[in-house]
Amino acid sequence: MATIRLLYFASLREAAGCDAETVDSAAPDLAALYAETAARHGLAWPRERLRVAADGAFARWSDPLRDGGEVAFIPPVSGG
Amino acid sequence: MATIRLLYFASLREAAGCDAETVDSAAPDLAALYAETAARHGLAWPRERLRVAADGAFARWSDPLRDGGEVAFIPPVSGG
Amino acid sequence: MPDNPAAVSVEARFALAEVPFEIAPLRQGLLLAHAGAYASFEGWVRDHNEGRPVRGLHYEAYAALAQAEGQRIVDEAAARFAIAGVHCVHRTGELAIGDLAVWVGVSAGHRDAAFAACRWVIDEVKARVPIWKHERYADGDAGWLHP
Amino acid sequence: MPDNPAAVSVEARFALAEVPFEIAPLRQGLLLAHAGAYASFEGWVRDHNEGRPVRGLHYEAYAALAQAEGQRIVDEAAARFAIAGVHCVHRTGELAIGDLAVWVGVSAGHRDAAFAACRWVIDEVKARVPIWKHERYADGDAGWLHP
Repeated sequence: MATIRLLYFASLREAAGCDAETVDSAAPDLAALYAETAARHGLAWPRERLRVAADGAFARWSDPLRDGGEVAFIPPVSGG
Repeated sequence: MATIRLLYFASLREAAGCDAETVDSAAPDLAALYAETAARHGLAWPRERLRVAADGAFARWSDPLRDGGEVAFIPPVSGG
Repeated sequence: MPDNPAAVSVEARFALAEVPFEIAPLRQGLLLAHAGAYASFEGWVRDHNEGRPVRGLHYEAYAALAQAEGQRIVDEAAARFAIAGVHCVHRTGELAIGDLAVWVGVSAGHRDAAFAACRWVIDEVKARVPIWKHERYADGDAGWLHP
Repeated sequence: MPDNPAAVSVEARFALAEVPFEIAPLRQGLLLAHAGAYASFEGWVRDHNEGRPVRGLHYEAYAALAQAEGQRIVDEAAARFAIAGVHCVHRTGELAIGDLAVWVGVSAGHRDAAFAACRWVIDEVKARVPIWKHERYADGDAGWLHP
């Protein structure tokens, strides 16, 4: 079981109804963590359209959770 | 016979020793006018490396002389 | 092996700005005696987007990651292109029509590298940096852009 | 048939400047509400050219023809590219190291056209406008550049 700080941005933040939350998860990797999170909040984004960041750097969906870590699901960006 | 105001720029000006002069010429076209001018001043530029302008616009070497006109031989440019 | 052996000495900076910023001093910082060429790009807030009249917008950033990824982009540009300096600043927060949203400035010995690096940086920033645009339309509608 | 149907309303200006000029007000003139992208190029006097230390230079122009040909170039850019405005200024006379020699600014709806037009204008200006550079080198030598 890992304790994770989840960050939400843009439309994901609006869909989740918060900009951050702390969750406990037994998910084996970030992909499974997103599946749990999407189910809990009813997030519509398929994982394939998102990127994931862990502890302030882009990460792979297959990366394991780090207890005490910070994770963000990144919807398509629109800066510039 | 046409009276022509000849303008010289950059290294052509230095080679001619003046920035402008008025000449009378019976040359049938601008190419012949350049040949006369190059011979008179000992200009080293082959005509193929130059462009020619008449009355403030680029012209063709085959254009005839206009009495009272202004002609410039244009060495390769180096602005920018 | 980077294309640019002088990359170690290239000034490469990326920054987020929560309030309007001045380009002039940033450009001045790129004006180096050995650099003969400077190319810049600016993105401004337009009064329309894909045919819809826009009243204003704001940019939200994942600031820590945006800063890190933006810096990675300018560092990559310094290694890829024969440039002397590269600097990019991206606004966050509330912007009005005509406000500057993003600026990229690149100095180089020659114009080929200056143009290429400038174009590459803005393309990468738009593709990779976690910043999101929220537009408000004249008809009262509003929404996040997620291309 | 021009690519840009709005070309008739594009601001297209070319000027020679005998003394240093300010970019800021010129850029401001290109900042139009419907233009989201701005690309610019600046050519500065470098402290070297092809390996030789340069002390300074001057630009000589055939002013009447340079003005006419420069204006023709920006008018062509306005017809070729989907841009909102294009402006180019080229210095003449005596310049020191670090001085601005030429500036091109282009505003457009999108960055593709802004970059493409900016690059095209500086390339055409360098190839077609009757301006000549005379460089003075640190070793006392000097000469005209005729590429």
